[in-house]
Amino acid sequence: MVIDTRVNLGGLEMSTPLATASGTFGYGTEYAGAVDYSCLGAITAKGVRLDPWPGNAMPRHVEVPGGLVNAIGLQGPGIDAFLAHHVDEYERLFPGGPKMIVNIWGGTVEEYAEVASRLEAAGRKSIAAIECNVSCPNVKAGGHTFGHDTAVLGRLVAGVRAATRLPLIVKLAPNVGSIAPFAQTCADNGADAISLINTIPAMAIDIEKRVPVLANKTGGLSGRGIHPAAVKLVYDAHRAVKLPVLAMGGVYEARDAVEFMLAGASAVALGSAIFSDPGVVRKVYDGMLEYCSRHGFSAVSDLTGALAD
Amino acid sequence: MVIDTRVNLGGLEMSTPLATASGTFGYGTEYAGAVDYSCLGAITAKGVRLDPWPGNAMPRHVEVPGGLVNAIGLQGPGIDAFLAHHVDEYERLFPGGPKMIVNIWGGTVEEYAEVASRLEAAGRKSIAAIECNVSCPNVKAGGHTFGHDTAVLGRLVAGVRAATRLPLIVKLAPNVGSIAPFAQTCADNGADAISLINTIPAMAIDIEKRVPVLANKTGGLSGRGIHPAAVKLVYDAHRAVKLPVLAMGGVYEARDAVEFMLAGASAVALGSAIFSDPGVVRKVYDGMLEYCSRHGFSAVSDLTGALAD
Amino acid sequence: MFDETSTILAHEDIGGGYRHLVLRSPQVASAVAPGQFVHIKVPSLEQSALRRPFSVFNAEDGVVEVLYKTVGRGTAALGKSQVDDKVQVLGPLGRGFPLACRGKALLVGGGYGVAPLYFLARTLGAEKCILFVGGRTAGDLLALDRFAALGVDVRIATNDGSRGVQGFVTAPLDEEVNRLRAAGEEFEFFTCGPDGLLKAVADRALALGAPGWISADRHMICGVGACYACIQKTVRGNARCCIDGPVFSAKELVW
Amino acid sequence: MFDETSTILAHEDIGGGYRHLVLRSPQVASAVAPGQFVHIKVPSLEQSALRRPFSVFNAEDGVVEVLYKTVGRGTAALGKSQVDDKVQVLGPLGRGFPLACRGKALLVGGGYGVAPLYFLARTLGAEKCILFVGGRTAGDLLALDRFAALGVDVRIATNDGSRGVQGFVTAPLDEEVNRLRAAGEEFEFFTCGPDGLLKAVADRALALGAPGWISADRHMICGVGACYACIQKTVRGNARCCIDGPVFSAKELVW
Ligand SMILES: Cc1cc2nc3c(=O)[nH]c(=O)nc-3n(C[C@H](O)[C@H](O)[C@H](O)COP(=O)(O)OP(=O)(O)OC[C@H]3O[C@@H](n4cnc5c(N)ncnc54)[C@H](O)[C@@H]3O)c2cc1C
Ligand SMILES: Cc1cc2nc3c(=O)[nH]c(=O)nc-3n(C[C@H](O)[C@H](O)[C@H](O)COP(=O)(O)OP(=O)(O)OC[C@H]3O[C@@H](n4cnc5c(N)ncnc54)[C@H](O)[C@@H]3O)c2cc1C
Ligand SMILES: Cc1cc2nc3c(=O)[nH]c(=O)nc-3n(C[C@H](O)[C@H](O)[C@H](O)COP(=O)(O)O)c2cc1C
Ligand SMILES: Cc1cc2nc3c(=O)[nH]c(=O)nc-3n(C[C@H](O)[C@H](O)[C@H](O)COP(=O)(O)O)c2cc1C
Ligand code: FES
Ligand code: FES
Repeated sequence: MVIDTRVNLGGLEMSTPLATASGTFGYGTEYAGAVDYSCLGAITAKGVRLDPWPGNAMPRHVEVPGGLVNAIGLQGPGIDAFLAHHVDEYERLFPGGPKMIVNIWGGTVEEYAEVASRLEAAGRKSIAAIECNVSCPNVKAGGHTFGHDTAVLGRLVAGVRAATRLPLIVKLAPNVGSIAPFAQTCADNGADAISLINTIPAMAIDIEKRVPVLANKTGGLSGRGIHPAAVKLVYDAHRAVKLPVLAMGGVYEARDAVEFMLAGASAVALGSAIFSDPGVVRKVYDGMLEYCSRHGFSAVSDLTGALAD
Repeated sequence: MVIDTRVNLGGLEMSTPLATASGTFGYGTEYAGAVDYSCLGAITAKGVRLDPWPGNAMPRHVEVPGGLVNAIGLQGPGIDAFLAHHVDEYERLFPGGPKMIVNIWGGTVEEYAEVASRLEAAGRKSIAAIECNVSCPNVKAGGHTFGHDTAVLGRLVAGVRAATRLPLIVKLAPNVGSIAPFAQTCADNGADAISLINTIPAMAIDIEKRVPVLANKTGGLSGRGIHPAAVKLVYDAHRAVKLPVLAMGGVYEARDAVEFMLAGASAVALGSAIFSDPGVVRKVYDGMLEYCSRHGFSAVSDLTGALAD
Repeated sequence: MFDETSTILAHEDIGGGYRHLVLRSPQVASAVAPGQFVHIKVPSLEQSALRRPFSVFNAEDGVVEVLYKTVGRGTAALGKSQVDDKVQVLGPLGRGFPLACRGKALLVGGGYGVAPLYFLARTLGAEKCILFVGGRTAGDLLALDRFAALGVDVRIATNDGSRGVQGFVTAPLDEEVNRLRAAGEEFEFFTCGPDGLLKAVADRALALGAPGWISADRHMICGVGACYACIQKTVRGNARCCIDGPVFSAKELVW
Repeated sequence: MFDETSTILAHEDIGGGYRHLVLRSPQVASAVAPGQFVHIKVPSLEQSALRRPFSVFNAEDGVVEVLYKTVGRGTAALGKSQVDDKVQVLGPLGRGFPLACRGKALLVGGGYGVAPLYFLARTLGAEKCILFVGGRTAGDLLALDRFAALGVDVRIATNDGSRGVQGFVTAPLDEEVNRLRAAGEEFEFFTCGPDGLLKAVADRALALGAPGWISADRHMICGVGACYACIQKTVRGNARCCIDGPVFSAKELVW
């Protein structure tokens, strides 16, 4: 059986259901040689903002059972250098390669909107969608509050929507009592899709030195251990709104990706797993196809929400 | 060095800083023989409500990387049978044993208050504190909403407070944008302590059968993997309010318990780790004492919030 | 109940996907009764992994034996443990079989379900017992040599007829029941195995008014009655398989 | 860059808490240059564990060698891997040492810091190099036999005087620098080791106006430049140790 691997994520046409998660895959070029790009329908660039941003002090991460806690703090070169340098290099290395989702952030609605409109105005071939990060736990002045107040979120989504016609994905915070109102706010304000989940706020303490391990004190938990929490949020979001969901959080095996699809995701992003094993991209892709043929799905997109009851 | 192991958790005098987490230690007697009770300052009974409650259908749990997802659904015999049968047996088996914290829940403020006042009225020697569960993700009609709305939470805490003079601990939900307002609400309404964290809402899907694994569809994630998220919440709560914190979530080693204390906990509860290894109680206790002597702490209670900066 | 640090004395692949695990566990061995189980911490699984429950196949002279089938990641990982490795064994756990029996003890087992029946037969006395054992094929029949050495009368049925009569184990069972009833002899049922088999035996016990002792498998977390994960419905409501069972009377069970 | 499934050819405890790991990794071996590193997936750690970065000690004939110290759970777990086990090796990674040197190459190493310096010496040619190596005690000095076999002039200092001169390695280094300057000879510094040593060498390079090549260790996640975890401050801002380094010019570094 030939399986149709194409999925449509709110207008973003992906050749496969797999993407990479923002911040775990640089600007798309760094893993050349180790990751099989033919399995990816999209890559997501690291968070981009208007101006250059230094990120947090070191240490920026710590390994924990089941994953890692990071507080990179969104270091980035700003939109101009991103377009001039990183997008150029990506298009040079992967001329017909996976589409690029650009993850954006800022301190104000205006900043977000400005980045979005500059991305569209740039008219770059690879740039196919915008992911609006309203949920990074590592930047105090940044997106954090946007993700926890539906009124503020609504204004942000509407503002960015007005600034671009590119498919607009909103990346929501996982630490909410119920995801439904946030998903609904995205739908109501013109988002094309939502992505879930960002890292879960977390912390590690060096008990010998009696200080937080991270210079930023707290960070975000990603990796294997967060997967069951992510599945729940994707499931809830899928049932709450019609928007397609890009699911991420602790995908290490094909079964994790299939689980996300069945819970309601339209596409799945790999993040921390790539750090441990760049080969995971190929393995997850192959395993998803194997699952589809074994269960008689002729299109991967048919997995979305396909629970038996 | 002789280390003073006593801690005071909002009026609950514990002979050691260790407790067991509600729902993981039955009614305190089940692990007799396998757990070293002399290391425990308190045990927490499984959730008690006014009337008997059947809990959820099977399956009620699933193992996941880093822990488990459960949806037991608070099966219990109701307050009368609890007092007549379970408390009796506990006092018979452990006459001078660890104090009992009774975890309570209900559908209304009145139900919570009624359970609390009946517990106090019973005048049982072992019953030393009440833990008000406002955050169980597994009962729809139950405490869930109490934990996500500060106004509702305030009324609940005030209502239970009026019903009992026993030390009142409020167990908060982990899936909130910021724990501070919830902790503050507890303080403002007369709680003596807070406990953190309850399980994180989660889900697992059986991809072969294409159904949620749990009969309840979703459940709560506990175990090793949630520890870094719990440390962050304890740290935030400790800095937000003066109330002492009973910390729990993924303690498997002494270092995890010390981490909680340094983050601001006054006492630490062991939960899922006991399932894998009942000996963990002794190991964590010994390890904490070893840590105290190595770092020159003559009282375990001095660890609370003792970060270097 | 002990959480005993036990040493593996032998650990053999006995074919058909089964392994025979022999542990030096003097405390558990001296306290355990037939039908009870142990909760084993699989050494090579990650620290947070749950334990795995297994019936005690035999306990004698400080030694506990288990027969288990490799079905998933826990049993696969357990299979890699070697002689002299240490294993934490929590037990004895649960309510086992009654140790007295009026008349004949009809033991009915399938797969690893014969494990507790062997220990039971040894305790009741071989002469009181008849073992009815079924499987898809001859390879599924476990520990027949051990039952034979005990002197237990064994009746076999396999689906493919490769050993014993062809068909289900209920055929030779019904035959024996009819013989006993015709002879006016008393009997009780003791069974462990797949749910279908348990139900078939329970139905017969109820229909015939004979005592039926059913050992049920339920997924467990704690194994000691503390978590309420392992629910078996009974006429008295939700019971815990790990402490109210695993052996239930056919009369109590709600299917 | 390859993520090569490599086979362990040898894996020996060489004393002092160090191990010598020899891997068949033909792709990495043929592409790697001195000062570059590999990112190793430790086989027995859980699936989600991060990789561990190690400098390449030598690469020849399809074989990659690593010298590592057991310091935590990853290196402890790696130490349990045996000959013929498979290991995923991601590499070659990072920017290594420049492969040309005006005048003498003064290699300054401490601990496992000598590892990349050996590969460098082999590449630059032994006659161009002097190795200055320090340690607390004689047991901390690694791979001296290998340097000797190459024909490298080796100057040793130990804190306890158990081998070479007593004191810090900067003493024989400064002596040689003075000699070279007096003779009007050119030289460059190449160093890898603890931060204190790197700083001492960088200070000398800057003070003397000589090129200084400093290999810095920073904790890493990805090892390929994708995550921005491994920051080294430089005059141009935050650089990534894994791809902008690990070798930096003394002039770029901000301490
Ligand atoms: C009282 C009792 C006695 C048992 N006695 C035996 C025995 O003597 N020999 C034997 O081979 N097996 C026995 N079992 C079943 C045995 O516990 C499971 O086969 C084993 O737990 C499977 O673990 P796994 O990791 O390989 O399977 P997985 O399917 O990977 O396990 C996933 C989870 O499900 C649980 N699980 C899976 N299957 C079962 C099952 N059938 N029963 C209970 N839990 C299960 C596991 O414990 C684990 O928590 C018994 C079960 C119970 C409850
Ligand atoms: C470019 C580079 C080259 C290196 N070359 C060598 C070498 O040739 N020989 C050698 O013995 N060691 C080398 N190291 C250090 C080596 O990576 C660490 O000793 C190792 O990662 C420790 O892992 P662990 O799990 O045993 O320690 P743990 O302390 O348990 O590790 C916890 C985490 O911290 C990281 N970590 C701990 N120490 C270091 C360190 N010094 N540098 C970077 N990350 C660290 C680990 O990778 C892991 O993610 C090098 C490091 C870098 C960055
Ligand atoms: C090192 C690191 C950096 C990240 N940076 C970003 C970021 O810039 N923007 C963003 O929206 N998410 C960021 N994330 C979150 C991931 O995109 C993803 O949502 C999260 O890691 C969960 O997926 P995982 O468990 O597969 O890693 C980052 C995660 C990690 C581990
Ligand atoms: C099987 C199970 C049952 C639980 N039942 C309750 C309960 O009745 N009331 C409650 O407040 N918390 C309950 N919890 C949550 C625990 O008390 C604890 O908050 C949580 O498991 C985190 O700690 P841990 O990771 O150490 O297990 C339960 C947890 C588990 C695993
Ligand atoms: S397994 Fe915990 S009550 Fe039975
Ligand atoms: S380790 Fe990821 S950028 Fe260097």
